[in-house]
Amino acid sequence: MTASDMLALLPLLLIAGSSVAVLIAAAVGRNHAVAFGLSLSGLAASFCSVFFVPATQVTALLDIDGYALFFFGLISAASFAVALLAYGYLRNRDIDKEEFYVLLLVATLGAMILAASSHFASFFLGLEVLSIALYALIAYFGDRPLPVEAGIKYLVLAASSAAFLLFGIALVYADLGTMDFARIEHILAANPNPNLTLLLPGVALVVTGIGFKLALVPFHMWTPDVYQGAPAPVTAFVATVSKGGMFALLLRYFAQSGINRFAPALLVFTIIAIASMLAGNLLALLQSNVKRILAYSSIAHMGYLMVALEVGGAIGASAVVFYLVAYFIMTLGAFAVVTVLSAEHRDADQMEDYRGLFWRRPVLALVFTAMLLSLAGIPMTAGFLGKFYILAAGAAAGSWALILILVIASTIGLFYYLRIVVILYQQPGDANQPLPLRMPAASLVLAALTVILVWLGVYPSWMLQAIHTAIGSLL
Amino acid sequence: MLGLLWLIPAIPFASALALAVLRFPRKVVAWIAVSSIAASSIISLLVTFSFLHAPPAGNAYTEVLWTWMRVGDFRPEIAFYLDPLSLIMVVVVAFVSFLIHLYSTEFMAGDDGYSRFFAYMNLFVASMLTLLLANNLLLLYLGWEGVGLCSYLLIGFWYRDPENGLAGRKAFIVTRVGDTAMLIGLFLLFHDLGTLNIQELMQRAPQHWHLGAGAAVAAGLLLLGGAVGKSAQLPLQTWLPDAMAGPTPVSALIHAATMVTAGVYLIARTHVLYSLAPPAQFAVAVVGAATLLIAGFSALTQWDLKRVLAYSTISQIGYMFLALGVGAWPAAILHFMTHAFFKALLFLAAGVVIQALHEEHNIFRMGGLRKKLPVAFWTFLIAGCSLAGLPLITAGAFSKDWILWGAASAANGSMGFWIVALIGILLTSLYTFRMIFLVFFGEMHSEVTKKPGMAMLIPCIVLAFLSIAGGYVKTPFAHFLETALPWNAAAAGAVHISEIGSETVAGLVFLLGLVLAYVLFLRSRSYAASLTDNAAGAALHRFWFSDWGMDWLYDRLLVRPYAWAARIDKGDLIDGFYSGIAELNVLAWRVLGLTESGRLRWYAAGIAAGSIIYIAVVLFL
Amino acid sequence: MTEVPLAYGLILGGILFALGLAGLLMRRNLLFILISIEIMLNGAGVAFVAAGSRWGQPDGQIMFLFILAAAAAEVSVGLALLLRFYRQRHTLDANRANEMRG
Amino acid sequence: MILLWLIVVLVGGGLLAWLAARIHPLLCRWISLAAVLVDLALALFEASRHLSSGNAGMNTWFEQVDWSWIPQFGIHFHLALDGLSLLLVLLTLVLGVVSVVISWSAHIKALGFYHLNLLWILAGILGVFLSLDLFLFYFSWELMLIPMYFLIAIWGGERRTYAAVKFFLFTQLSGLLMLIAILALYFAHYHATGVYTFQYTALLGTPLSPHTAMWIMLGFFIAFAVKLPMFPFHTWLPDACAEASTATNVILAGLLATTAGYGMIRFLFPLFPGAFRAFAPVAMTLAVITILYGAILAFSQTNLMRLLAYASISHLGFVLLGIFSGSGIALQGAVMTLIAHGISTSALFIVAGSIEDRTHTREIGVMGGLWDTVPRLSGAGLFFALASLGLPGLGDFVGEFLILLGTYRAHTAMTVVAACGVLAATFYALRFVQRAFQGPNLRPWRLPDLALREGLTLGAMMVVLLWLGLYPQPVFHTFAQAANHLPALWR
Repeated sequence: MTASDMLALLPLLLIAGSSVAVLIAAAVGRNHAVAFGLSLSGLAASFCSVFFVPATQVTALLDIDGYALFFFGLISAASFAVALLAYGYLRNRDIDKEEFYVLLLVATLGAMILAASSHFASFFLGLEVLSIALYALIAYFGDRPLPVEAGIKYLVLAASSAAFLLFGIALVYADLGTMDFARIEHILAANPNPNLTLLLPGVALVVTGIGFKLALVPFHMWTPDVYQGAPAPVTAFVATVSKGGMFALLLRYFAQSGINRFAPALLVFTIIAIASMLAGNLLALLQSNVKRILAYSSIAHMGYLMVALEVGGAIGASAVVFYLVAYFIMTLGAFAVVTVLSAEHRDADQMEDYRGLFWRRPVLALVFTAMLLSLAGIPMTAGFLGKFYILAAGAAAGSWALILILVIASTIGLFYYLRIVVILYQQPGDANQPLPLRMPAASLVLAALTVILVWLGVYPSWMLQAIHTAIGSLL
Repeated sequence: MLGLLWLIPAIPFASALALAVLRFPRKVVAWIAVSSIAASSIISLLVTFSFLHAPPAGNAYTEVLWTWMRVGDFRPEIAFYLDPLSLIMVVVVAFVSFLIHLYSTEFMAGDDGYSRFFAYMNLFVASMLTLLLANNLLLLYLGWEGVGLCSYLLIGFWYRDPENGLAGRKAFIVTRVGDTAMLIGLFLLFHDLGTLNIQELMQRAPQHWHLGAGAAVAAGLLLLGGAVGKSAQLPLQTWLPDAMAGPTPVSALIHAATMVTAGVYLIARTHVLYSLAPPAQFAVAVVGAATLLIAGFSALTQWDLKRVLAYSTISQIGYMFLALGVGAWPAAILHFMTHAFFKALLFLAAGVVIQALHEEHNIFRMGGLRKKLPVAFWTFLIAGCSLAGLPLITAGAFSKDWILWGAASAANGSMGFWIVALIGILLTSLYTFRMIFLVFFGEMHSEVTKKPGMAMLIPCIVLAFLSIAGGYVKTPFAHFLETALPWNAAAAGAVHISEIGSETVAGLVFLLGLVLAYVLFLRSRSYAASLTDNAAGAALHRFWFSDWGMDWLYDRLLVRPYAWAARIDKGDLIDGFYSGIAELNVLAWRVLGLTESGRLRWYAAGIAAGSIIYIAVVLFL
Repeated sequence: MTEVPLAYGLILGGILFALGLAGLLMRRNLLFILISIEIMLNGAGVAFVAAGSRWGQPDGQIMFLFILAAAAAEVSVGLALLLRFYRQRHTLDANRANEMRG
Repeated sequence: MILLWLIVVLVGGGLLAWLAARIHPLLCRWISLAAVLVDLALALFEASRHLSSGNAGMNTWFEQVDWSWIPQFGIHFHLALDGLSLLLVLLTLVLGVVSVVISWSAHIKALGFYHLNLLWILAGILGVFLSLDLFLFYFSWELMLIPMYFLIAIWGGERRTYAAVKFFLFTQLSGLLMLIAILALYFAHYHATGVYTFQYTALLGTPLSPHTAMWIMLGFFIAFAVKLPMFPFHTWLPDACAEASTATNVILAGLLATTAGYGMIRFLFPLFPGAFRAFAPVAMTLAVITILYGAILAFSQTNLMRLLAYASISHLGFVLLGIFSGSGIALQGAVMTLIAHGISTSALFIVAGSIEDRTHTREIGVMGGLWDTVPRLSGAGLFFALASLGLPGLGDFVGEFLILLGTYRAHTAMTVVAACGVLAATFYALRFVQRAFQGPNLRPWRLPDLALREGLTLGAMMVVLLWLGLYPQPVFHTFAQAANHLPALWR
């Protein structure tokens, strides 16, 4: 491990370091603001370091290339936003707050490791670091029934799916003798007719593990329960950072391990994509819980991403990454609104909580509208360009059936986004809506997210350029 | 002087616009309305003098105002075309309109829609004059629809009674059925001949089409469709009797003197086309002959004074169609003119009677008005005689005898037409005198509550004069029309019958009708009643009374199915398809929602099942 | 010592895995569910060791160590959550954890 | 640059109006009006500058703005104006002024946001008419939806949510299909030339196999057909119209349909001449069905707005017929119908809205005898109903006549059936007049007649219709210039 390796690991080290720092600070004296400040600075430093860290392969495990760095930036920025949301959310609660930041930082670290993994071992390690921190985060309000229930569900399912994943890795390893993505590709390329009886079931089991994390059909069933039970900022984290890190890994695995040369594997991906798009959107159709709607919608969004993933090539990969960026922004934005409206005793997750929001808090309502319209893929938002990109990728590959299904699914999806939007503009009822806490930091996050959302929606060139560079190192 | 031509329709139009938009006191309204038509009449007279004094080249004058549109090779103009045919029509229309407007100032005096009435009337005159003067079929169509509109508006003028509105709607829709045919005719003409300019059409048609060409026949029949709609001929005649719901001056102007003869004008205007298409021309004659009979029988059975006159109008226009159909062009135009005079007069006099009896329309409740309303009686009598064709004296006799003779001896004449026309004369005479005897003779049944004033009487007297004098111009008339409508009196018709002979027979038939009417409706009414006492007689009476059941037929065949189709699809069945898709989605939501049971082990089973399925897929597919 | 064939190792791992899975799906007690998951993880571990021995590499055994560590961490968090759960509902029946559904 | 200003003024004006509403409602209204008027003045200035010069066929486009926007995809921000766009831009702005004016005295909640949406949808529509980059076109196309959605969903009637969502779903699904088609064309062009571009001018003449061309054209067609709307995709319009407020209906029926017609003229034939011809018989059949179906359903409606919506559908069927007839005359007629229908249908909706404001009902069964109490309003209603039934001398007639005249050459039988649609228009138009204005005033209604503002608006629209009916040459002249630029135009 050389100095340049250490430098390359800087973004990871900064996160890890700040988590330790928060722990120590908490040991010295509990202070919410200090823990918050330390986490923020750690995340910010990690984000900034991305711009000057040199791209290096650090051991066989981590490939800190432009692609990984791009995701480091994205993940740390998202965690930064989650931390800002969490601050206001936690501030007035009677609970230990410092550990939240420790867990958040550790989970972020796990997601970053996933993004940089070029080896099944680091994949597993990153996954576990992420997961174990998430169990605790989800059930952070341990004295309430819903978070605990959500935590247990997530734990049991995540652990068992990890077992599937491990068994799959073991099969792949047994077949090929390596767990390094690049070498797998190498071996497969050298041997045109490999023995598939171990390899393909292995891949299928790996897909199970990945699919669980990404909430792809049929591994999706945990999603609404966990989204609903977890505190709003944590839900935002689960929806974005956790899935983003995993998708970054999936894309790398897909692009680098040469797995896409097997038609049956592609068929599985196709089935997953179609089922996720349709099931996700249909499940959300008449749902009355906003968090659950967003959960189902995230299933569908992962389905859209699978379409682009399957297309492959530079355009497919760029589409995936751009869509992920857009997905991060709009999902964070949506959960930020949920967070901002949440009261001390419960999150604002009922449809009724949003009735007539426009007449009470017009700006917030407009921001939420923008986020929802972006999720639905309407122009002027990042979500539109994301969807455009995916459709373009599909069209480039001639996958007409897939993008046709995407179009139909997203029209179904539009229905429930509009259901929320409609509620926002209805006359306020007299239902007792939760009295929201004051959260200036969260408002800041919302403002920033909205600006980026529209900026990317109208003038995405810079982001496309960045993605182009990042993808360049992947392929 | 001819340059003033455009003012003839423009002045009434401007006046209509002013009356519609601005508000004036009643006196001013009347003054504007009447003086605008007067101005048109005077200008039309000036133009006539100028035309006669110094005939323009080719005996026709065209005034182009502007190019309406220029789309590809389609370039209709807003332009007026004056030739002897349109000149005669314009003068008659303008003059009769003037008289009826004058009459209306008093007739409508008590109505709260005074200004609206005159706005519509002026608009009608403007449209009618445009129709007559148009140099292309599109502009003619504009006038054509314009008069239809005004007819609709004026029939439903007393809009508070829904019946009136329904009558107006019926009139508009039925005539529009014909108009649609005409519209298609225009497309055909433009497609084959590349223009809608009437004179160019008349020149090109013989070059492009040989005699009896299918396209020519189709064009002729389609234009005939428009003509039968507007002129209330078979099979589209059903609207005219109902149109009597409008104020009486409207019936006089639109539904007797002017608009309903537009069809006659159209066919005369495009006579070259019909000359090229003998089957179409024969259809015109058949339509005319059939209509004049059917309407004549219906007129016999009506009890409403105005409906009698309406059926009479249909029947008389049938004569004109017959004349056109057999090729006696100028006879049709002459009959148009005399008919305009005497039929307008009949309506105006009827209006006097009706108003005098406090809106009584039933001729069986009238009677003995000879003394109470002398002017009305005498003018009605003169007009009636003219209508029935009192030989030698009345204008109607001249024109009708001409048609009768033409029916036999003109280019396409035949004995059958002559006999039909003769039966028509008997019927006309019969129903005319039935009307006169029932209304003005016998006992009084109702009190006279209102005496007409001068504004109503003067037009009656003038028209009475014209109803007699109008026929004496027959020979110069034919000569004048020569360039526009060739009339070859010596044309070798199918039947050789002398003009004098035909006239004599007609005179005798007229007398027969008069005597029959006297016997049946004045001397022994009981005999007339006994005719309808038996079942067959009553059925026939009902059949004729209901216009040969045509209304009933159309109602069952067309109106009700359409309304039924519209009603069952009111909610738009297509939408059911989309609702079905929505329902399907909701169903899917429900079913999928069952999988989200909240049970941990079920979720785990999902993961296990999923991985097993995918393993199966990769291994076996 | 003769080498154990790869198939034997994998089958053993597979059986373990299947047993764990069966326990996961059949047991209602959350504690037993956690134990079943441990069995599944160990099944995977056995497969790793068998695979590693096929290629004569230490990687398989290293992975097994990773699995052990991760499993330990998971179980510790899991037990803590179980404790919370039991305090709130006075049961460890997994079917009772169904407040959220739909 | 004026083209950019056209859009910027509306977008900025909308924002300003939104902010101004917090200060004073009147200020908001005046700012909106000023923005639209300024835009109209700009457009008229453009018109005077380019039409008077009369250099038809010399320049391809009057005016252009072309900036690289997203170079990675070869997307340009490319606005351009030709005669066709100019006409429709003018129509948009005229109806824009109308819709601001008729909202003047109405009590409107969230006034600022209302005007924001009003001006932004106009901006979106202008974007559609001016875009020469297919991506930008789609962008504007979709962008129109959101303000319209809000206008229906917030300021609509009882079932506004249903109507707004239905509208959005129909247009969105069809729009996405068009996006796929655009992308397919984009890649087809790339495979043929190796250049990634969305530029309209570059994509013209992209070599496509007949099969591909047909599919891509269908993608475009369906988006336009839904927006038009064409049978059987029309069911959103009656629902939307039945719930939307007056100004919204003006835009909905008057302008959104126009964008669809514009799209067909601008894109379908020039981009896919072969597929267009092959598809024409089907499209014409659908057009004829649309004409008759709309007319029949309009006849049976009792809700005034639904009646007008179906009537509008019927009229737009003529546009479709004209465009697909392959005749230059019919195409001119289609453009004319788009404009005249925009004015007359909007005016009818204004009349209907004025009736609703006064009587608080949309059911024509409840009305009746209105002539007694509001003669001017009734007269206006009559006038526009006549325009709608195709009375010669008014704009609608000119358009529909030319369409039928041109279509006759291509397809006689269809023309005959379509001409029956003109007849059927009489049924519903007269039924409307009769039920609403005539008959006895039983209730009895005692209502205020047209105010000066309403009267002037409707009066101006009458004048425009008369002008279009009697001297439509300027319109034909303007479009003829544009027609020269549509390659291989309808011979």
